[in-house]
Amino acid sequence: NIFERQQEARTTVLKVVDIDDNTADPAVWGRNFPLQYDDYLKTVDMIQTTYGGSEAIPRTPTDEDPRDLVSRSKIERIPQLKRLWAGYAFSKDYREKRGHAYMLTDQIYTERQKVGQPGTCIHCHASTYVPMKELGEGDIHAGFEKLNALPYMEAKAHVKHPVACIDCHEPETMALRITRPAFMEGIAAFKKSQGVQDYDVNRDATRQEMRSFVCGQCHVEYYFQGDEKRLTYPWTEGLTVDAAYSHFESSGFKDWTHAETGAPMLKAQHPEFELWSQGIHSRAGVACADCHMAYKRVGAMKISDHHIRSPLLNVNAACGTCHKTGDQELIARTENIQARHQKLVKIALDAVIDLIDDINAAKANGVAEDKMKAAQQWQRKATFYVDYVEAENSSGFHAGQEAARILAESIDCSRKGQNALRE
Amino acid sequence: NIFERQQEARTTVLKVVDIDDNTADPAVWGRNFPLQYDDYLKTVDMIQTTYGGSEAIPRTPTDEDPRDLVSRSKIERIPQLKRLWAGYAFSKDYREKRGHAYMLTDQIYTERQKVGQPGTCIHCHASTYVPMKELGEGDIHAGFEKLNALPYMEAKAHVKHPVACIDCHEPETMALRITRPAFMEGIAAFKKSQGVQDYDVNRDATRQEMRSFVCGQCHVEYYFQGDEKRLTYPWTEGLTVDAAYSHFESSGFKDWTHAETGAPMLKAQHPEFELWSQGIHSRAGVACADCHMAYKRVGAMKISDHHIRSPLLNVNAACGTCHKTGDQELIARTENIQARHQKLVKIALDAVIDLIDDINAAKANGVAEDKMKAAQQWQRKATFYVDYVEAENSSGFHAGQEAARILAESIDCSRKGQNALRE
Amino acid sequence: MQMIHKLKRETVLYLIIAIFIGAIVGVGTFTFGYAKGASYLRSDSQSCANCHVMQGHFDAWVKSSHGKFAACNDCHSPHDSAASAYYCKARNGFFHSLAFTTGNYEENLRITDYNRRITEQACRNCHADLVHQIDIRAVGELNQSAVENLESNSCIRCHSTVGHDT
Ligand code: HEC
Ligand code: HEC
Ligand code: HEC
Ligand code: HEC
Ligand code: HEC
Ligand code: HEC
Ligand code: HEC
Ligand code: HEC
Ligand code: HEC
Ligand code: HEC
Ligand code: HEC
Ligand code: HEC
Ligand code: HEC
Ligand code: HEC
Ligand SMILES: [Ca+2]
Ligand SMILES: [Ca+2]
Repeated sequence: NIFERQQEARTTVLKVVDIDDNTADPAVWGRNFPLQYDDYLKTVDMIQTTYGGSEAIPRTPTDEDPRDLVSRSKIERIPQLKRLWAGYAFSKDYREKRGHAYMLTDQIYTERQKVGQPGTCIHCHASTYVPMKELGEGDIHAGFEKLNALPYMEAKAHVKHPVACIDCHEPETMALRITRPAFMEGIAAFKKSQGVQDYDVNRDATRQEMRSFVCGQCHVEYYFQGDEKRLTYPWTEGLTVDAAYSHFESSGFKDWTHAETGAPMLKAQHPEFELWSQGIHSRAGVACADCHMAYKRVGAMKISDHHIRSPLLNVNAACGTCHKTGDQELIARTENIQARHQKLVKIALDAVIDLIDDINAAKANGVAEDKMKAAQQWQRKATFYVDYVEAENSSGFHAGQEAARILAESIDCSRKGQNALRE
Repeated sequence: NIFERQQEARTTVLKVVDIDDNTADPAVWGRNFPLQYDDYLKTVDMIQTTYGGSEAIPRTPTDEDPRDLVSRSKIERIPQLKRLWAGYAFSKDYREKRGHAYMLTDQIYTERQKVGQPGTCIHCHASTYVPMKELGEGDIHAGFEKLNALPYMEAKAHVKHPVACIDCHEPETMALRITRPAFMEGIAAFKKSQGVQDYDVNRDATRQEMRSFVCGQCHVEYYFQGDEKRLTYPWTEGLTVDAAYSHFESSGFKDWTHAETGAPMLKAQHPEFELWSQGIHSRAGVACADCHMAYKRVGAMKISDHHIRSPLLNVNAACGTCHKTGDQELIARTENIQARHQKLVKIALDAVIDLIDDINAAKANGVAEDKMKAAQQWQRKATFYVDYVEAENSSGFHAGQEAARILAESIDCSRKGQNALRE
Repeated sequence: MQMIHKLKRETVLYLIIAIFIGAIVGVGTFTFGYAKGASYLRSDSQSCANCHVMQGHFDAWVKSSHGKFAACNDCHSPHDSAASAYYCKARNGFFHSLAFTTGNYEENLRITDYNRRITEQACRNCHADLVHQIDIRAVGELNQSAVENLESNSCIRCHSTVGHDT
């Protein structure tokens, strides 16, 4: 009925409960915003797309790991990765990511926990805003430090929910806000590299920027700096892979030592925010939320779809506002980019493996120290570059040309490394 | 009735002169179509864009070469090219392309003529439709064979104009048509590889396809096949660089022998049509003419701009109907793609040079025959791949990700070649 | 979309009824369709916006370059004969009402091939004089029918936003 629908559109938000800056439980927020909450709960769904999404793999729960569904193992599907990361926890267990609903459980039960992780990990895997506030007695930065310093298994006792409403929203106005200290610092460091001093993201960011920044709190490359294992985003020189690599070079940081070759290694993790920032959509002002939380119609109302997922499961709404071609064609265009990308990733991975083999052989046969050092350095760089786009979850879509460029440089490094041993 | 109206409107073209299938002179056509002719004449303009267009370099005319303006030398600007092509005429003289008005003169006076070129060259550098018809006594295919068989300097006596109206238009209806035998054969071979038998381009192509095919008559990679030096487009397996390379491999064709290394080489020339065919614009149905001959309004008439040139000199009309962002931003987006591309081209060129150096050193120091063969084969492939995108004139714009992918593979080949010598 | 096609095959009867109802509504809008003046444009187009689904298009149309010159139906209904105009209105009226009532349509609407063809011709209805030179064909198309020829040079390909940039 047309009249009813129109009425519905005008109805303002019905305040059922009071929500304040300490209300962590999303179910409570959900009473005021049932539509968003309903969608939020749907992130438990597991649906595979050609190159993304996730597939539910049944497993028998054990005492140690009670999960009855997990996502596919990436190290089994891409065997090169095990050797890429030899000696690092990632070579033991690395799976497809899946919906936000799983973030806490998946982190608790990954076999990567066996090596003993710091509380820092929790920054991106739970609703930490209230816990940080509590631990820091009102100061989230102080709370952040305290959480970091705890061993993971202790830290996790302080959190309850996966990322929740309060981590992205200011409860009074529902405005977006940044709650993650590591992002506040990272983005300020980046802005400084661009000549902007004293950048305060919650004061200075535009609304459209916020629609990506809230995601950039977690979907970024990170590392644990110094002995206190401080969570840091390597953005002091920019948001490109080159800037990140250069950042690590200048402090000589390493994540681990390669078990086969002895090279000082770097691990790249999910730089969606950074790769997106180099692509045409970012340049055109298209935010993460535009595609991953597309507006949807509920009755006569337009809301942001809080079922955050692959846009390819929701093409009409996610892409259709801007692209008038049919849904099938849009998927085909995307997969065209992704297929070309994945073919190149394979070439780059094979190149690193060749380098590892050659270093092993050179070790066995004896080789001059400086040649070995040079080859290890190339391995470090080649691995970081290919990992950067492999760990990125859009299969190249977020910035096709840039991703191919990064792979080209990775290949160059691997092959130069092989040559370095022989010169 | 709309069709009637169209006919009615059409008669408003004032037929000043009769044009038939033997009217080669564009000035005659220009009397019926003065607007198109005026623009056609403007292809003498030389204007530089950041990565394209052309710059007028004054020179003192000599008896041998009467040109008082030439375009910039590319082999001086990109010194790697001379060694890439050592022993081939391109290493003597290779310039920026410029407007259609110059196509005949530039071909006559290039120093590449000093090695003695076949009449085949003329296929793409002059209005050959009427000359072919005359030589073939009505049959352009027979005329094509005859023209090819002549030495260039004799062949050129048969032609008068740069590409002219009759080369793209059917005089009765002004419909687009294909007049170049090499394209007819090439596109039929390509369609066959896609499962389409007996493709006759002038019968089967849609109008929108024709708006690219007329350009694809010349803006393509080509070679001279067999002893009769038959002009051929290497499309039997597809339009990608891989398909072209594979085509050459299966017949063992070579353009020349590398003067430094002795490798059997391939030269790639201006594959605009092929690279475009791998890009997003082609996928979205955007034709060459859409960007390079954008519609313009002149008085009460809307016509195709026959001043064919870099669209970046005409962004508003060339891009603006589809992309509503401002002109400056469109140029910036394009240059962003081009800058990233050119940086990668340099890396790929340097890699080939490293390989050439290594082969030279190995020659000097002695190396096993099979290693040398392998390295030369890598040089052949690496050079063809990097040349393919370097010779392509859009600096990567026509298909950014694909161009970067090709460069990545070129780098891989160069570095593998170096390794091959040392294994 | 898929649903519509299924319906098209299965429920011819509904369609006949719809043509009848639609024609009554349609005659009204169409008869006035050749009147001039901005006020007419507004009210005529306003009737499309009776459905809130069309509100966005209406708002965008008001701001568009054509807001002052062309009403919805100048672009979205055929100009060649009254019969086909009635058919169009009935057809669209039926399917849009059905979709609206069931709520079974996609977030971002897509013009159907049937309606795209109508709109393509509508452009020429007003701009034929301007574009007659560019409406030539490729050699291979010379023998095809007039309608196909027109579609081979699609105006909407470049000017998809003239009516409303939604
Ligand atoms: C223009 C649309 C668009 C924008 C903007 C965008 N993405 Fe994506 N994203 C995609 C597409 C398409 C995929 C590929 C999904 C697939 O393969 O199923 C993807 C994949 C992903 C994935 C993996 C999803 C999966 O299910 O496999 C993540 C995580 C992601 N994007 C995060 C982000 C973040 C964070 C931002 C902003 C910094 C962002 N995206 C911006 C379109 C977009
Ligand atoms: C607090 C950290 C955090 C924030 C903030 C966050 N994400 Fe995530 N996101 C994660 C984690 C962790 C996972 C993986 C969960 C797992 O695999 O168990 C994930 C998974 C995803 C996936 C994969 C879903 C699937 O079905 O495969 C997408 C897409 C995604 N996030 C997009 C976004 C977008 C868009 C935003 C911002 C609107 C965002 N994320 C904000 C941490 C976060
Ligand atoms: C800067 C934010 C951030 C930090 C810090 C972080 N994660 Fe994640 N994590 C993510 C995001 C985003 C995803 C989803 C994207 C992906 O899987 O690539 C994810 C996915 C995961 C997954 C599921 C996929 C997989 O890798 O198997 C596990 C398990 C995981 N993280 C464990 C950890 C552990 C253990 C730590 C600490 C050592 C940690 N995370 C620290 C952001 C983070
Ligand atoms: C990962 C980040 C994230 C989380 C978690 C999140 N939201 Fe949102 N939410 C957004 C973004 C992004 C927008 C769009 C805001 C904008 O456009 O300014 C939004 C918008 C909204 C709006 C405004 C209306 C709309 O739909 O656009 C409401 C209400 C809302 N969210 C409620 C909630 C509730 C309730 C929860 C918890 C169940 C929640 N959100 C969790 C990111 C999040
Ligand atoms: C808010 C607007 C917006 C949304 C939403 C959006 N796009 Fe785009 N897209 C653009 C713009 C702007 C461009 C750049 C070209 C242009 O100016 O039209 C672009 C370019 C592209 C390209 C060509 C660039 C390339 O990487 O090859 C593809 C493919 C594409 N989009 C697919 C998608 C898909 C798939 C989605 C949904 C997952 C999507 N877009 C969502 C605005 C959008
Ligand atoms: C979407 C628009 C678009 C399409 C379609 C397109 N081009 Fe281009 N083309 C460009 C742009 C942009 C450049 C870069 C010009 C520059 O750098 O100044 C370019 C460059 C060129 C150049 C070099 C021009 C110069 O002045 O440097 C040639 C030759 C060319 N294109 C031919 C073609 C051919 C042949 C086709 C079809 C097979 C085609 N283009 C399709 C946009 C397009
Ligand atoms: C008969 C062969 C032939 C055809 C057909 C042809 N070209 Fe060319 N084109 C050339 C040659 C040869 C040159 C270089 C002339 C020179 O440098 O002297 C050239 C140069 C160009 C340039 C560079 C202009 C500049 O100012 O730098 C562009 C752009 C271009 N062509 C686009 C096109 C497009 C678009 C079409 C189809 C509408 C087309 N060409 C059809 C042979 C052709
Ligand atoms: C398949 C078509 C084709 C054939 C055959 C062809 N050309 Fe060209 N030629 C072009 C096009 C297109 C351009 C403009 C694009 C460019 O310069 O990359 C061009 C540009 C040139 C130029 C100006 C730029 C430069 O390279 O210095 C010269 C000189 C030239 N050709 C000479 C020749 C000679 C000599 C031959 C015969 C050996 C020949 N061409 C055969 C299509 C062709
Ligand atoms: C390939 C793209 C393209 C196609 C197809 C196209 N146009 Fe255009 N049109 C343009 C461009 C570009 C301009 C701007 C010309 C200028 O600024 O001089 C334009 C201008 C116009 C104008 C405005 C002229 C003025 O300045 O007042 C009208 C009206 C028009 N087109 C109608 C049409 C119609 C009707 C069709 C279909 C027969 C059509 N166009 C097909 C690109 C296109
Ligand atoms: C390199 C190819 C080429 C050459 C040479 C050429 N044209 Fe065209 N011409 C085109 C293309 C492409 C179109 C667009 C046709 C279409 O859309 O079907 C066109 C369209 C036309 C039209 C139709 C109206 C319009 O402007 O779109 C006329 C008239 C015309 N050309 C006249 C001429 C005349 C006169 C000459 C010689 C002075 C000439 N052409 C040379 C490619 C060419
Ligand atoms: C007839 C329509 C049309 C014309 C003309 C056109 N484009 Fe596009 N362009 C598209 C479409 C369609 C896409 C793919 C994304 C989408 O669907 O919006 C695209 C994508 C792009 C992209 C993103 C893809 C990439 O390669 O990164 C850029 C940049 C772009 N165009 C620039 C230009 C420029 C510059 C011109 C003029 C020289 C131009 N376009 C002319 C339709 C057009
Ligand atoms: C009864 C409510 C209603 C009215 C009144 C209405 N529409 Fe629609 N219209 C819809 C709905 C619902 C859809 C989506 C249909 C779908 O996608 O299945 C739609 C879709 C469309 C489409 C795209 C789909 C297609 O069939 O091509 C066009 C064009 C359109 N409407 C034009 C109009 C015009 C013009 C008018 C006024 C004469 C109008 N509409 C009046 C509800 C309405
Ligand atoms: C009812 C008559 C009518 C119809 C139908 C119509 N137009 Fe127009 N159009 C006009 C008038 C009147 C103007 C403004 C005066 C002028 O420039 O001729 C105009 C202006 C334009 C312009 C220039 C302004 C701009 O937006 O850039 C373009 C382009 C255009 N029309 C294209 C189209 C296309 C494409 C269609 C079909 C989708 C179409 N028109 C349908 C009457 C119409
Ligand atoms: C000047 C011509 C013109 C006018 C006036 C016009 N439209 Fe359209 N309409 C178009 C064109 C062209 C398309 C196809 C757009 C595409 O596919 O990219 C379209 C598509 C649509 C669609 C399908 C969805 C979409 O956005 O593609 C709807 C719904 C629609 N029109 C409704 C309306 C309504 C309602 C009005 C009046 C308020 C109106 N139109 C006025 C030209 C027009
Ligand atoms: Ca890292
Ligand atoms: Ca060649």
